[in-house]
Amino acid sequence: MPDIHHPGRRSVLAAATAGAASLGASWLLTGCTGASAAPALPTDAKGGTPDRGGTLRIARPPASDAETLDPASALSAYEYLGALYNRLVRVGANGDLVPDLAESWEPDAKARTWTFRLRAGVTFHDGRKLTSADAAYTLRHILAKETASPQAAVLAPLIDPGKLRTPDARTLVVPLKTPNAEFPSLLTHYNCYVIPDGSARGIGRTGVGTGPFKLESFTPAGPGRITAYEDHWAGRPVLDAIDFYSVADMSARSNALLAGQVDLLSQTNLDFATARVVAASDRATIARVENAQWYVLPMLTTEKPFTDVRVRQAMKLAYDPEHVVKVALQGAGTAGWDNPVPPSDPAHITAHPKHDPEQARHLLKKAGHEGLTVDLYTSSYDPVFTPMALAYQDSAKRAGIRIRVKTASADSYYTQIWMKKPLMATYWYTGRPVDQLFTQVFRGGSSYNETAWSDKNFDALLDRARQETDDERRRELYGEAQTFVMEKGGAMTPMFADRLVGISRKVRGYAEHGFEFDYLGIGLKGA
Amino acid sequence: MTAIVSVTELSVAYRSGGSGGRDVPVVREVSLDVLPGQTHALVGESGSGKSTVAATLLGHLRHGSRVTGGSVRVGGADVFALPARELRRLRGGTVAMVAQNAGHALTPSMRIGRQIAEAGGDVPVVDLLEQVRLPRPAELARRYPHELSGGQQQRVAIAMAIAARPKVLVLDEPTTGLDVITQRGVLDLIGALRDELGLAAVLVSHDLGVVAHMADEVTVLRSGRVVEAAATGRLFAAPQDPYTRRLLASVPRLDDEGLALVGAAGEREVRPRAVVSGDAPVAVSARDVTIDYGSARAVDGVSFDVRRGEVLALVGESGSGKSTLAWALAGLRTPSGGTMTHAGGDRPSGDTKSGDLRSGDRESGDLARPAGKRPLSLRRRVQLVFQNADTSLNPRRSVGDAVRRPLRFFGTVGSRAEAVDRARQLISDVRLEPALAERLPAQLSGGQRQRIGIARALAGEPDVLIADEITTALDVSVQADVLRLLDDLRRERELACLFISHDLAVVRGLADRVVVLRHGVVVEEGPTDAVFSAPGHPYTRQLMAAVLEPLPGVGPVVDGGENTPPTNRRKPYTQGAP
Amino acid sequence: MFSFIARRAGAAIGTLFLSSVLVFLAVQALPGDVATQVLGKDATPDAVSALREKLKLDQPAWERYVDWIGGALHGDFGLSLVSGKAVGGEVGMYLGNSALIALVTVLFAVTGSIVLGILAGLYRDRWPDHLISTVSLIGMSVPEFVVATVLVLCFSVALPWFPAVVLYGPEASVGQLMPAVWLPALALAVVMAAYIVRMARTSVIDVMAGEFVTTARLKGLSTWRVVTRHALPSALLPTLHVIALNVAWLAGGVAVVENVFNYPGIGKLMLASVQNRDLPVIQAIALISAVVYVVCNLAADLGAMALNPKLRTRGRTR
Amino acid sequence: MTTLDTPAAVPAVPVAPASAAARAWRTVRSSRAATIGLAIVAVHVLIALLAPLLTSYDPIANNADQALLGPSWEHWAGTDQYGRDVLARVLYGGRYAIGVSVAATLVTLLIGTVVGCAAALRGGWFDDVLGRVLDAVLSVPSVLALLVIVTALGTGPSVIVLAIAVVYVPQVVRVVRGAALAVVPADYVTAARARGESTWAILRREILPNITDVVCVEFAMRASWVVLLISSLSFLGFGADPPTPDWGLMVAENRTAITVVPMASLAPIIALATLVVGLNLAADGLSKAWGVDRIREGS
Repeated sequence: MPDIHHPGRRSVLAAATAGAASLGASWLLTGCTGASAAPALPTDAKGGTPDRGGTLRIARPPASDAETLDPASALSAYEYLGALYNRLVRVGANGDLVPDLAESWEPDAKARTWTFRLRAGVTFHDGRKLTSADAAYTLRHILAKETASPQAAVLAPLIDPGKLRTPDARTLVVPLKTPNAEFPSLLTHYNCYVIPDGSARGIGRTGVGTGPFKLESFTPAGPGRITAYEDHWAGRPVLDAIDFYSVADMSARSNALLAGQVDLLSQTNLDFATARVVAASDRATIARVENAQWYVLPMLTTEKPFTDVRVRQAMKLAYDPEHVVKVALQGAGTAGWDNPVPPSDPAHITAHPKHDPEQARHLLKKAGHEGLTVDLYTSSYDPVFTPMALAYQDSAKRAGIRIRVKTASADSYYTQIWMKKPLMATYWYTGRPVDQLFTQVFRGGSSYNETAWSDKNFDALLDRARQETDDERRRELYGEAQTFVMEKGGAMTPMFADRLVGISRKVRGYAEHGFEFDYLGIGLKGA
Repeated sequence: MTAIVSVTELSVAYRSGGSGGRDVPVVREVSLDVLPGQTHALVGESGSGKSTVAATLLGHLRHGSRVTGGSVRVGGADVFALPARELRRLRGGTVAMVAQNAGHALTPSMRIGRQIAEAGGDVPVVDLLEQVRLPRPAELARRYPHELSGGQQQRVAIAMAIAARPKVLVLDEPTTGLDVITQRGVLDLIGALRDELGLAAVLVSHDLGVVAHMADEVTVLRSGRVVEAAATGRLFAAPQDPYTRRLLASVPRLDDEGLALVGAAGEREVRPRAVVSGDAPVAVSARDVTIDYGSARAVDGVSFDVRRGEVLALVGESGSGKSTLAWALAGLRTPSGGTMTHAGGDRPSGDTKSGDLRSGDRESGDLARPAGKRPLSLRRRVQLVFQNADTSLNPRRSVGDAVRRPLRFFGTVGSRAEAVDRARQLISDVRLEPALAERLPAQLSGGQRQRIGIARALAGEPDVLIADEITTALDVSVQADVLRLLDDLRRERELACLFISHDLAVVRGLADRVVVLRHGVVVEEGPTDAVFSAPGHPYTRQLMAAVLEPLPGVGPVVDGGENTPPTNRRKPYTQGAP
Repeated sequence: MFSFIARRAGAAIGTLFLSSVLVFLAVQALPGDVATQVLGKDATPDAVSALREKLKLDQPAWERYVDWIGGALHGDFGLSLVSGKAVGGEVGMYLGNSALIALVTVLFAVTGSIVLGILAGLYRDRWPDHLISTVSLIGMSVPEFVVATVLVLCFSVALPWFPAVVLYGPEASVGQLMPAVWLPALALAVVMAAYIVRMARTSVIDVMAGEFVTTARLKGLSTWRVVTRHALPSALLPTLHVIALNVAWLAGGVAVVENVFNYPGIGKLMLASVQNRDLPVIQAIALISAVVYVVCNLAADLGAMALNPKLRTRGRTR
Repeated sequence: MTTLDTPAAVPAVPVAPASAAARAWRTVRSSRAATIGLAIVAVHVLIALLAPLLTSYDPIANNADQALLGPSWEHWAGTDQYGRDVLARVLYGGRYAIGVSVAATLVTLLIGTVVGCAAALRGGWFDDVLGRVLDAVLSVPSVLALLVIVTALGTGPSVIVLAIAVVYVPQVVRVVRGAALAVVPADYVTAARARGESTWAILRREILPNITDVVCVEFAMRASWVVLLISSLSFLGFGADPPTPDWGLMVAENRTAITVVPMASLAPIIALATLVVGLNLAADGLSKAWGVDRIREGS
């Protein structure tokens, strides 16, 4: 029965974005009495090398009981995946693609066939050697129907699993159905971790990969433990082990950090108030990952009144993203202006419609929805949801739109509210490649299309863009796609927020960007 | 001989209403001495402070009360100056108490034997139980209080009190609430023990009959003050204070030929009973009435008639079924057999002579039906006055309202204004100030409340009045007034009155005829004088023998108690109770 | 005596039966078709009808009730709509953890509050009474989540004596949970004790004013003996039922506190299953709570019987 | 018969017609606890009603520049993370707490009193069946019942009122039934029955006036529970929706920041606790005073 239940989702790791994480050791607290409350940002990373060994304790929100370690279908166990497995390529700190298990990769002239050269001397946790057969198997596993991988929707139009070739143990040749110049970036997705050949049946529990840690125990939605893999190809990680704990309630999680019960809160973007509490404590502090969170207010385009594009436009024109950034984030982020592509992405375009409540009012009148009243669902799942909703409510008032903020439960937010209620608050991790982003979230029929928006012209535009081998031209097409989404789409993107991560003051070598987490270097001082 | 108990100028005050309240004196400068072996009675009506005085002998005060003056010395020790440990030794060891209601005074969760053993002393529990004449003492000791009858409970309380062989016994209304026959038994026991053990006793009672039979000395209290103190014989023979005289005169006697009317100075005049003419119509007729409570039969085949202007007394001990019968007549119980009929109708009274009711107006006069199913006119004509005036009036409504309601309900008056006038009239008919109409029941005294209860019953203009133990809860002087009122009313209004009582002396003065009930069965019936002069049934005789009258001649001869050894002064009364 | 127990047990079973019917009906009455709810709004009609069949939604309500209650009697509460696991086992696991808290809470609250209540009753209108009454009044007036939050701040964050949250799942061992039990139990005990203290105080005052206590005093017994032998059994009688109600209240009252402490107990499961509309789990929790309630009351009745010989010896002849 | 309090004589001064209101006032005056309790509640009600006059801040307007301030002259209790004035939110917060609580308690008591009295008066099978059903309702944890109802019908004041009525009516019925049962055997009720008065008349004229004290005390006590319950619901996210100023919600919003801006959490807690203390004191004082009152008036 697990498959009838949609587990909590989280977004995708990506390229092209995000400054390196920095430690908030000098997070300055200002304005306890002063007028300006905008916080000073953490200026520099806490230096120093960690001691070797030790056990890091990470608190994470629990996902459903259906949680699995099979990367192809995993929807929540990101921390485990990153530590247990490797992909062929990953995203570097500056947003470029960098080698992971693949030493190098190259397309043919038309970007129709991609050849990957694998690293030598890599072993799985069970001692087997990594070969190109494992890489090919991984792709076939993703594409297999019974796996039900979310990434299949992205890759299936490109790859014919029968045509994958492994000329030798270290070479994987992927012929594409249609040319795609961005293909390797699609393999940075967290569903694309490499698993051993033939392991599909047990991988969800065994977690055998090539990563720096190997699995000791794992409970869906419960605690788990991973230990250092001595024979990791890039060397042994600094830590001896990592303990994972599941804590549903956000404030319980931060209490655990404050009480010294855990060292790091994963998948937890602290709200401004909590961040100040954490930063002020002598046990913990804040690390900040710039623009790492992409916040969305998706309007279900299949539900009234959002079936009418004029209403959608009015909703967007009605509010001021700058106001939302200020109220919800205390300025710790960037206004999104309803463009889902983050400012740090090379494809990002800066043009956007201006905030215009009068026009919004006008549009609503034309659509017959003057004085529109809608419920906006939020939850304590993420602490920024409610502030964002309240800021939106506040701002949209001027266009005569009445927003009723409804709180839904955190545990079932992504089963009961997401893609079910006409208007709600949600977020993704930024850093997915632009093609991945549009294909997965905005293309008609995609399983993650949270606005249920389907526009043939838009889909055709996407097809043209990904086949374009000219980088400049391709970027222009993606720019057009952005304008398209801003004007017609159902998603409001009020802002990109810095991720405020609560970590113990003992943690050293913490580095995170987008979805990439440095498991090799992280460690503890004086643990 | 020095007094074993010596109370000197004792004053006690009660602080009302928490910390901010004022002191209300409840005992004022009371003095009394009790000599060893002597029985000293404290007499008074409710609120006289007699129980408070008695409790001080054990160094006990109610929560919120304190001694404001004087002293209490028992066995030479100043009770209120004793340290806690000494006080504990005094209690039980020197002075012990038998409380009013043994049912409440025994700890419900503890076996009898342990409670007695706990009281100290060296006498084995079984011996003590034997001493208070309880059968099968060994088995009884293992029982819990609720498994005993009221009389047995009181005997256990006495056994507990004498366990440590105290010198003084404080008896606080030791027989109130017991049936006459049981009361007589308990009193005899106390008397016997007192003599056996040479105890001094302080007896608190409102019942002058009990006092006359038990006490050597009497102190009469009123509102916390001593009114009069004298040796028993002298007090009963020649009371000095008018209050004492009135009190004594108010007590009904078995040999009164009619109702005694008491004057302000305590003079006593017996009013001859009203004569009920032989052709007075029968108002109510009961034939073979049977009433069941579940499987238990409360009333079994009782028949009687009550004529207009006549008082029929139903007499019996608790459980005899007399109140059940009253409630059935009022329509609050449905009889399981027999007929009860009201002569009813608006026909001239002459029509329903000689009890020939069954052929007549049965439909409209059927009293076997519950109140809700009786026609309004019938409900109106049969009215009940309740035993306890405290609970028979709604405490949240003015007494005027209580009288007005039936006036309006039965339609005896038309307008609201008329109801107000009529209610005031009724209130003055029961010899009360009409101005009292605006008061709440709690602002009236017990006697006043009972009069209001009667006024309420009269509001329906009934021809049958059922008076269910209406004077039981009243002080004796108030009782006399209420009885007189009832007698007046039946004369004035030709009421057929069913008077229910356990007190034979009360019945004697008021009732024209008497029905004696026992276990739901009529054991004797007849004109009052006949029954009292020659009781035909042994049970009736037993009842009459158990009555204690406040007659100096019947009481013990008192000679100051100085030179007569207490032990052989009196012969124990014959055992009345089984 | 046995007839008394039998009557009480019979009434308890009757209550349970009614509760189960009520619970079943209430859950049935939840708006929205369960199948659609479970499958989401985009489910195909085929899938919906298949699930309806699987959940036996096509059968009449009484048949489903009989099925459910029949299973429940054997400990089979069906499968969770969320995890797909057997509800019985899952609820049992959470229930066990809550029982741990409940045990500690009851131990603290009951013993502590009875002692305090008696003290307050004995020292009526003097300073120990004022102190205890005031503190219990405040205990009653502050919601559990405030108490819990303050406890976390004091004893986890400021003074790291106890864990602020439970890091383990429902399958955690007693040893893992034990350090985390104290704060939640304390928070619950504060609230619970407040009520029991007040009840105990009132009934001690009532009983101490009773004639049989006066009689016992006037027998010359020591205060200790008067209180323990004579007053207590009667004073505990009304308190007993308040305790029973409070223990039963724990079954639901833990929800807030468990949430604050992330304690994997029945309250947390309750919250989650309500939010997930996991109907079989809700039904099971409600039924089990009803059992707890009934058992607590039955225990109180038995306790009352032990304290009150009237109940024990009813029917014996005089 | 021998208690000292029974007046030996009727008060000599003529007693003014004792209207219910006068009596109630006398009762309140006689108990310090009740006076203090009712005064606290009255102050809360006044503050809630006059909130707009007491503060010039809008309790739901965000002001990012003023977020998380400590107490200052402009913001006596500081601000929360949205820059909203905490004091204003606390002042307005009483509206929701008191409004919903009073409505819920009134509905609960109304139903409970009628049903309880009916059960006591009718007795028999009606009473038996009702007792069983109520016991069954009581056996389901109130929090669970509340959550299910609120989840099913959605949040909102009217749903919460309904949910609380469902949860608390059985308990009120028990209390009222108990109180009424003590009145039903009284002779004045018997007298009314003997007159053949209708059930409704007996209920209204004879029983209700005699259980008003119980009902009032029950109201105060029940209201205190309801206030707590509603705040717990808000705390769990099932009660008031943001940005409604509500104390439970405020605590939930601000408790993580309690070390940085303690007033944002403490102020609503204090408001909540004082209201509940006030209600409890009133309940205590009234019940005591009414008990004492009866003795003093001499019945």
